[in-house]
Amino acid sequence: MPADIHTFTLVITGAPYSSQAPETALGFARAVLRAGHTIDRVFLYGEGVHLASSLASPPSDETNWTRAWGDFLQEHSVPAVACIASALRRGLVNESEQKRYQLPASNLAAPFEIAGLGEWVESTIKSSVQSSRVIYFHGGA
Amino acid sequence: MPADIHTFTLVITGAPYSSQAPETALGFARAVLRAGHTIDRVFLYGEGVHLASSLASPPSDETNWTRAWGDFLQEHSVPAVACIASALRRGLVNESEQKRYQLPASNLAAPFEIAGLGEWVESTIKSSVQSSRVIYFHGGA
Amino acid sequence: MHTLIVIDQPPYGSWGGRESLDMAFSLAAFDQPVSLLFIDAGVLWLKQGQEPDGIYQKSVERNLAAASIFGVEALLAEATACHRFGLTDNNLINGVTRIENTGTTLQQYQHVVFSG
Amino acid sequence: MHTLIVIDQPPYGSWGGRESLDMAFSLAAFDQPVSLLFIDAGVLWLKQGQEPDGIYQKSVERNLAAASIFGVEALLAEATACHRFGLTDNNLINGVTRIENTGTTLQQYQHVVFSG
Amino acid sequence: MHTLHIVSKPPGNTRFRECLGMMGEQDALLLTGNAVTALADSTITLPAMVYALQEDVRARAIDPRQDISGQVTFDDMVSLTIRAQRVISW
Amino acid sequence: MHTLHIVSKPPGNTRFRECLGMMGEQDALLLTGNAVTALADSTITLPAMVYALQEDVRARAIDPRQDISGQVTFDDMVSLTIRAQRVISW
Repeated sequence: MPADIHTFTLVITGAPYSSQAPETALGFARAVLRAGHTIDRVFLYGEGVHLASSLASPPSDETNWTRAWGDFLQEHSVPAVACIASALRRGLVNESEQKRYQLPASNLAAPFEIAGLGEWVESTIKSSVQSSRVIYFHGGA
Repeated sequence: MPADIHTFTLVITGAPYSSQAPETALGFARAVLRAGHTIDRVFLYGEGVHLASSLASPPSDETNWTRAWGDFLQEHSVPAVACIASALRRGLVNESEQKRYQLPASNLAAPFEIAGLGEWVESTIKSSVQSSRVIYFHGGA
Repeated sequence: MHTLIVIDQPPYGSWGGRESLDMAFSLAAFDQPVSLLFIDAGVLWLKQGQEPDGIYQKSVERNLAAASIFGVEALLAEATACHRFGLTDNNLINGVTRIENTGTTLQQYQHVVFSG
Repeated sequence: MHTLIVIDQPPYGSWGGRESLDMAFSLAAFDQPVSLLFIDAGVLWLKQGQEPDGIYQKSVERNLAAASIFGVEALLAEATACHRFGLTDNNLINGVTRIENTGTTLQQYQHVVFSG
Repeated sequence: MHTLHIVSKPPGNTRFRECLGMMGEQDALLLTGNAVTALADSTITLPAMVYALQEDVRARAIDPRQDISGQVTFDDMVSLTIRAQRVISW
Repeated sequence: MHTLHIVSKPPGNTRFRECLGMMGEQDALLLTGNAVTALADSTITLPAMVYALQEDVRARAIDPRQDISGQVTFDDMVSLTIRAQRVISW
């Protein structure tokens, strides 16, 4: 990898329809790839996990941020992970958590996945290299 | 109804696991009934709609606020309504909205229902009577 | 009974202001008297020339400019906040009344509401 | 690379502080150097005698008192904020280092993180 | 008491400062949640009539100031909302 | 530039004030979301190196001050995060 190619991890902690964090992060993510850099992972934490909800149905004249992010992630094969502890508290579960906790449904949108903070720790460790960056997108309230 | 009996509407705008609003509101609601007053309706607005999620699964040593509120509402036959516009944006839907928007699941916990702001307007109109109160419980961030 | 709905956050960064407008328009739709009060950075909702296409949101400027048509009785703005954010007769949307003493204004409404 | 996690909100009113602790403990579990910095009203996390049973939450005081056992290198607290909220040697939990200049402290860490 | 002002946000929040700035002389303040930290904040001047939810004060190990009106239970809070001519939540 | 500080909260938020108070002299500030309203806020003194996301400035019809470093695109933002020795989001 040439020295001027950088690897980014994006951490989103603000929810859509409550904060601009998912929008700002997506604009940034597109610019990262446009410049030829790579995104190794998007990590949703705290309120940010709501971005991965398959049930969000904003009015037709508002952006569906789950879909906009999902399309971007799939098109560019970027993995995105919601923190399991944040997700379970806030009612965001995949099929395996649905079974484990005997819940009536699951609502995790593809291609988002659920995993532990270890994924974030891994990105943090990697970012000690000069060509690596972890950038946080917080809510704006 | 004797003059000293009051009717309360509670509006919750803060989400569980992000704010204390559902906890403060429940403590207040219990005290309202203890004093012999009545609660005509609980209205969830904005972030507050997350309280009605059937999928919230906090760690076993944390309170499940959806369940605590659900038990209270059922025991005392108090109706609780999540604002439809807030709920749809934030991925909180019942079976009829699931069908209408062709969503993969529904996640509204019983006995919560989904309805429009008209329910809140109705409570507001009623509160012009001296024996009626609308009390708001906001997040604390 | 007149309701005063208060907005104290800038537009677009959170949804609280939009949900305040929804409350105001709902009251108006049921013929209930309602006014909006903008304080602190909330006065920026009232500035002309907002162009939120680039952040993929709808402008609220048109909704506010049409507030009186929808039945909202008054758009009130804290005068000191307007001064602080450079809002003048030249760049405020139409129909805004600037008020000097928000505390006195607050006293005049039986029902004062923040959306969150 | 040493991570500094900053907490600036009081305990119990929101979950941000707990989620900051989770981050710190996760880094420590993977043997990554991490410290916690409490500023502004966040210093109240460090006060002895917290009893959150009545609001149906778990005390964070014990977690913080055990932070060094979990591998968190330091609990740092802004001295002026401690003074402002009446935190002294007598009511701070054990193992807290008060710092005078948070700006200088911030300069020393490559990775500075808020949980939200 | 004319108006009961209920505040749940900490004293550094703009909402808290707006509330203090707009309160009338006959009004009372009720601190809930993170707002109870105002009792321990030496930079905040509170009005004459101040109440704070007891469980929130205990949770945060706040030493109440001697000069405030007192800690209240949820039962007291219900009474306050009834005694007040109007209630504003900030 | 040593550190790039990214702020998304409005200037009345304690986080914004904490950031201003802890910035070093070699640091730059990038305003995003509601933080861009600081450009229009006559009570805020901004540091020498200030950038603001163009789309957020336009959304809110903010007239940028003459003395600031300028409006930036997301492409510029990526460059700034790479040029900086470290990035802190507030």
